[in-house]
Amino acid sequence: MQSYSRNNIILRVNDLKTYFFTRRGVVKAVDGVSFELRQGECLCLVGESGCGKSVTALSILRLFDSPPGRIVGGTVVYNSTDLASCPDQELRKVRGKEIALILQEAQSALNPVLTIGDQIIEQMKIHLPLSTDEARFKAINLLREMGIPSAEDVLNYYPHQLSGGMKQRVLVTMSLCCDPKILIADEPTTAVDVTIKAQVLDMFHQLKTKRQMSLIFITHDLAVVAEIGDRAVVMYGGRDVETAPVSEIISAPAHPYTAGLLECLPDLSREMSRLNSIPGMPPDPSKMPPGCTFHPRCPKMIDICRTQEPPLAEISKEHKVRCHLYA
Amino acid sequence: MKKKAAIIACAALAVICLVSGGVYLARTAGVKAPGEIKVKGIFIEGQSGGDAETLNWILAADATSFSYVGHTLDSLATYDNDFNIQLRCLAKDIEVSPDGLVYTLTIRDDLRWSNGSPVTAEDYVYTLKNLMFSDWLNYPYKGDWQEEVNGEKVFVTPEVVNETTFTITRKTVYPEFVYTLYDLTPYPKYIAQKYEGDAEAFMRAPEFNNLSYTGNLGPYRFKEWNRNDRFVVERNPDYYLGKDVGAPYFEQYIIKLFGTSATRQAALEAGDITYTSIEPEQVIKFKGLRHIKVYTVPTSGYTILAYNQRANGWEGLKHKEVRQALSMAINKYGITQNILLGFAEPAFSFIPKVSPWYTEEGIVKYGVDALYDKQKAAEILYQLGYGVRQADGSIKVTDKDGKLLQLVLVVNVGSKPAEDMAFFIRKELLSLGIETEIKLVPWPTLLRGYVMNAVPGSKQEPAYNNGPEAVSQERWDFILMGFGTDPLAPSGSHVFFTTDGGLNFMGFSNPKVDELFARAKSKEALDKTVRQQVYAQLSRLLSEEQPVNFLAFHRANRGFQKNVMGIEPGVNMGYNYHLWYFE
Amino acid sequence: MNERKETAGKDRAAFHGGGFRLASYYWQRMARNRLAIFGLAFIIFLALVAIAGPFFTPDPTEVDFEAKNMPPVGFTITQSVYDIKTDQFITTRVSGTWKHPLGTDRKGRDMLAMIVSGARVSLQVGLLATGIAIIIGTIIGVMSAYLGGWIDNALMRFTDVMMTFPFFLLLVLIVFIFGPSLAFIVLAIGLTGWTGTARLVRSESLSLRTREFVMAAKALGASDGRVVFRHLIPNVISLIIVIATLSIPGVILAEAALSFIGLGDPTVPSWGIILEEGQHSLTTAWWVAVEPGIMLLLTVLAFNFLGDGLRDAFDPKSNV
Amino acid sequence: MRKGWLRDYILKRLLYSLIIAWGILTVTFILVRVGPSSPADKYLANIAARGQDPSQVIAAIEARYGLDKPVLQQYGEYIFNLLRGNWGWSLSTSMPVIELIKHHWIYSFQLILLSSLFAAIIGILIGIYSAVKQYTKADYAFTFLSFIGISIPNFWLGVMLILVFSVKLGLFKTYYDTTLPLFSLANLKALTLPVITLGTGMLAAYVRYTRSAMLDNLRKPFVTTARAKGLPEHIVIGKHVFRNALLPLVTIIMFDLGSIVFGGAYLTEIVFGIPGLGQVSFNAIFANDYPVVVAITLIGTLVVLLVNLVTDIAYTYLDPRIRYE
Repeated sequence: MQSYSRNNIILRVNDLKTYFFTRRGVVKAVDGVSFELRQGECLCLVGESGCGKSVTALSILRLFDSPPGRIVGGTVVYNSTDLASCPDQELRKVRGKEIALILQEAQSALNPVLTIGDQIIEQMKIHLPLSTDEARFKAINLLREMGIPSAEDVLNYYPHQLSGGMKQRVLVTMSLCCDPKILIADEPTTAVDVTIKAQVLDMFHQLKTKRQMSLIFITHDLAVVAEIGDRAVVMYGGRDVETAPVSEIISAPAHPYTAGLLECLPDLSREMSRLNSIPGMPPDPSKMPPGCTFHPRCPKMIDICRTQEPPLAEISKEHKVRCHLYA
Repeated sequence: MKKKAAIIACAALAVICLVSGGVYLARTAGVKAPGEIKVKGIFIEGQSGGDAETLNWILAADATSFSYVGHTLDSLATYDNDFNIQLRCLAKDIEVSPDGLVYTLTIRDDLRWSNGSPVTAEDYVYTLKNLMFSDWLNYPYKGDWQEEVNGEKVFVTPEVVNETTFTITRKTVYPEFVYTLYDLTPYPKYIAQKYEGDAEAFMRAPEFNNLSYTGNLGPYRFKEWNRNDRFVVERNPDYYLGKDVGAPYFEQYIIKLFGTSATRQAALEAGDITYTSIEPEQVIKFKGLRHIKVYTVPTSGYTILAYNQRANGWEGLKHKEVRQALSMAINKYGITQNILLGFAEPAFSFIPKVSPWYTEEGIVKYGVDALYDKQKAAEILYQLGYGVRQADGSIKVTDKDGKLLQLVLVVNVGSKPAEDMAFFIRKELLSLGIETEIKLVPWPTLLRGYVMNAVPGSKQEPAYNNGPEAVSQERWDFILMGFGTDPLAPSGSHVFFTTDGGLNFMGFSNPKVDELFARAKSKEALDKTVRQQVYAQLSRLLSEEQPVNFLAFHRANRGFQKNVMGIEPGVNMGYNYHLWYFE
Repeated sequence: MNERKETAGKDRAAFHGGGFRLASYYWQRMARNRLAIFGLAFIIFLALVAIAGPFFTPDPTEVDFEAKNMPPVGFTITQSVYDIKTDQFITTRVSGTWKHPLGTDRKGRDMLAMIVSGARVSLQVGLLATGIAIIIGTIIGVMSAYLGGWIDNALMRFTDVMMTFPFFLLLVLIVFIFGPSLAFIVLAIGLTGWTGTARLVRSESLSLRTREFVMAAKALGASDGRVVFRHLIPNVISLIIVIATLSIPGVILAEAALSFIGLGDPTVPSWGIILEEGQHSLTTAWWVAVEPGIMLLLTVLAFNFLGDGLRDAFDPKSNV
Repeated sequence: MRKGWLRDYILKRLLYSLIIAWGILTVTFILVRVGPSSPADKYLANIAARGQDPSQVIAAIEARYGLDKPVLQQYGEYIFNLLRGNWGWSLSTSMPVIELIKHHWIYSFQLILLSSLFAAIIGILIGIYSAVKQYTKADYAFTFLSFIGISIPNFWLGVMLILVFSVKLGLFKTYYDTTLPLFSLANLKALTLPVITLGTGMLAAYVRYTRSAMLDNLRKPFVTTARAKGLPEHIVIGKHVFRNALLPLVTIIMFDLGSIVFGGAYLTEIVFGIPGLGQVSFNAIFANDYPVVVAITLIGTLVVLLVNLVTDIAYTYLDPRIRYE
């Protein structure tokens, strides 16, 4: 495991708050999330669905639907620019060029009525000083690199002519074609079956090692985290509840929620009669419980949890947790 | 269909007369002498009654078709606003033999077809004999040229005398046949011969459909006919009547068609067209416009309320007294003032005021002044047994058995004034206690269902008068419709009022009326004073008999742009239209 | 339009049983759409006026030529009658009175009474013709989907032919040939306007036919009739309600258009007929054309609002 | 992508269209010829005026037009002539039907084309704007206006426009002037009011369709992907979203065309006095001119069928997922 210094932090998210103002009320999808991404590392955002990890990813590039969504607080600093507040034009220069995003639904993340080639090349022509032919050449090379056979033909294909795994690769190709520094991948392993899942993870692993890219990997699956992640941010109810190197998360989870998540993992070494799960339901983001948002489900709940938000506690320099138990 | 006017008789005739030219030199003060008038401008007439059907006029059914053709082809003669005969293709007036059977017609010798050949008597005789009287062409109005001899219908006999003279010989006397003759127009024999016997080819003949044969016979020549849009004729410099004075003075004459009367009148107001007719409601507005001149002129059209005297009408209508009482209950001034806004006069008999044959003396004026009296009407009906006296002393008109009287009034849909009149009449009758159901029906339905009749159970083809026993398919008591009397030849109205008249659909029968109409068509009527007396008697008799309730004679309003000069307002104001010009 | 509805239908919950709860659920969804509520309110108001109005207004066929072309309250116009003898106009100034709050037409009929009875006619035309079209369309659609095979094929080909037929031309042709009576106009519109419904109902039923509860009912030995009436039809009803609501304005406008070209039933004062009359006297008595025109506009608008709101309420995809 | 199957499909569809057209031809023929009215009706009044026997004259007239033969024989002859390219003779306008159509189609065509362009361009732009600015004041305003647009009877609108712009303000002629050269500014100006009259309803409908089709696609993941790539907003909306919204839009626009050609266009032609095919065909109905009625219905049907076919083919290019069997 590498060691990190403060200097190679390339993205810093600080107290980010993204609210959705709907007719039914304010949905606090992301309500104060802070983390930093370091050069060349793979940072995992973990949590159940609805915990705000996808919105966090989208918030980095301000890609959530607006209206009703709005960033109401916090900063996203990249290259000394605050992406949360910079003008759209500047943000567009970052999108795809510096920071790339791969969406969750590979099936529908590609435009069904445009060819693969068109969708890859249009991006390069905006960000890079390339002619169409050069862009095309680069796209073919990239596709090959991603292990797509007969890449020239694929450029003329439409998304519906590709298999699920192929689409995933095309999406990755698309995100890489402008050589971004950061790649954000939202649940890239969710929709694919087990054999392909391994391939996909391998692909991301190679990106990290070969291209020295910084990855933000969003998943609900701690097993995936264990396999690919360097550090992890565990999210619950729109907040980061625990941040730590992956090894520590797995071996010594501090937050009761993280511990609960870990217990849900099927342990193949043991013969299990049933899968564990955390009792209760994730909270409705428009009606967050007061105090610690996890308290209604927390097995170690104490009185203060009902009323006061837990502060960020530092267990070690690399391990932070938001829980009254450590305050 | 919807705009088809309800005026039956003479519709075709009247329009032809309106547009034919005339030898008339403007004498009104301020009007320029012919030599000073410059040819300029385009005259646009707005119409909204639908397009013509064909320029091949012998096949036409509608008045519009005849009016289109009339711009390029003069008839033998027309008449002015005072019904003086104005010669057109005739060199001199028609001569009638003392026995009233032989008509001698002499046409001008300077009439030319388009190929330069002269129009001859032979062309006229050919048109009559080989086209209008023929079996193959089925000229629909051949009946105008037939007379009844020994119970059979035979054609009159045309004969060529020389290049410019021909005669027409009848076997029976009909003093007013001469007016049928005045309307005659010829087909060129040299072209028509090619198509003789082949109705299909004749129908499609390009020469006839493009009016390319008309030579110098009309003030204008055919230029273009864009269906449902415009009919364009251009100045004919060779026009036999205009050559000497440089007439006509318009470069083109255009008939522009509009979808609605509203847009048509709007076009006049905006100055987009030169002339159109104005509806009563709009007159005051147009009279107030600086650039428009509106002429209010009499017409020979009138509206009647026919009383069904056949077996399927209310039995009471067979009695003269009942008809008189009903006519007495309907206020004619209410119709002329409230509905037609003053652009009409009450009618009392069948000859219009504009006709030279009109006599006011002795006419019974039902529906106005003393003879508009609902109480008296109710009294008369009560006396006849049609009514009951109510508790308050008033009379409620009922059927003989005291039951509520429910009558049916039929009117054709599309004519707003006629519709209004129907409602007005219903209201008048309601105050007597009579309920009236108004049936608004399309024109063909009115004719087929209500007007045409046949003897029940017989194999008769429905006709307009199939004898006294015949009845129409549908029950009716009143029909409101437009009628017309030819102001020059009122004897034509015998079809309505004589017992076996072809259009006596209401089943009216009066031996005295039959006799008077027979006299009007007899040899003695060749003497105009005799005819005048006969018509005076007829007018009186019909005004008293009330075979129908004559309601109102209409006035028309014709709006022109003010810079049109040379117009002589009157019943037939278009007769000299080839002398009109732009200031 | 078909395409979108077809997919929309697939997610729709089956709702036989618990109908009331569902109805109130849909009502809540729709109630959020203010325009739809306005539409519904206006239609209810109109229906009340059509039903009860005639008891409070004078007889709309009552003519009074003494009081013709009276302007609405608050307006004053000049009327004129021509005097033949003097060639002058006798003009009078006429102001609107509360006896005829909306004025009178050229026959002196009370415009308010005419508008009220016109509401009745137009609503009747709209509802009846749409009803006929919907019933035919539903029967053909459900039969086609349920029976399948050559019957489906034949019915759909027939629908194609009818659909391709220029609707308004066919309407004019039929009404011209058979005469302009209101009953016939209603029938003609109904008999020609069912094709869209048939198509939509068919595709909706097709997707329902393979759904679990229908399969289950069939497996339990339910008769064809039972399956159709207990399971298929209740489940396409929301679709039918939407189609019906959105077709009514078209029908009302079709009747008005027929009247405009002179093919309306002249004995029944529908708004179309009044409007047609009024457009002849636009410059002298504008209110005769303007009033039914506005009513026509508002009614069509209300139905469109309501139909749109209903569609959104029934459509689970829409995020009201 | 090769589309060999497309040729077979087109052939099949053409054949199918012909069958539908034949069906409609037959229905129209039966309707026109079996109805109680006759081309001889127009003579009734004038015959009456002359007090003549109507049945004789009517028989003679019907014989002239060949209407006295059995209907089946008339039908057979009509079809036979049609197959030889002979569309018959118009009884009410006295010219060959084919000539009549040749003269008048352009008036309808230019009106419909310009109205469609006007409505499509403006309607789609407003629709896109409204969808992108969903739930803003502008969106509400456009939505409300578009509701009014689809609810306003177009014949009524036409009369009002004439009253205001032609009569009161004098900006336009009160009628359409057919003498203007086809490709001229004057002609374009003359068509302004008719195009607005016919186009308003279409425009409003297109606003609604476009807005809803755009909204259907605006929240799709591929749009986020496009934005994530750093594409400028006009490319995201104009290319990625609109291309997808175009599919339902094209269906609806083409589907509406039939009713516009024979409904709204006719009423507009009446109001503005444009002598297009709509007027011709409806006048023919009123005049019992059956060769024209049947011919124009047939041509209208063929146009609609052809448009449908073109739409289907265009689809295969707009949406690569579609493949017809």
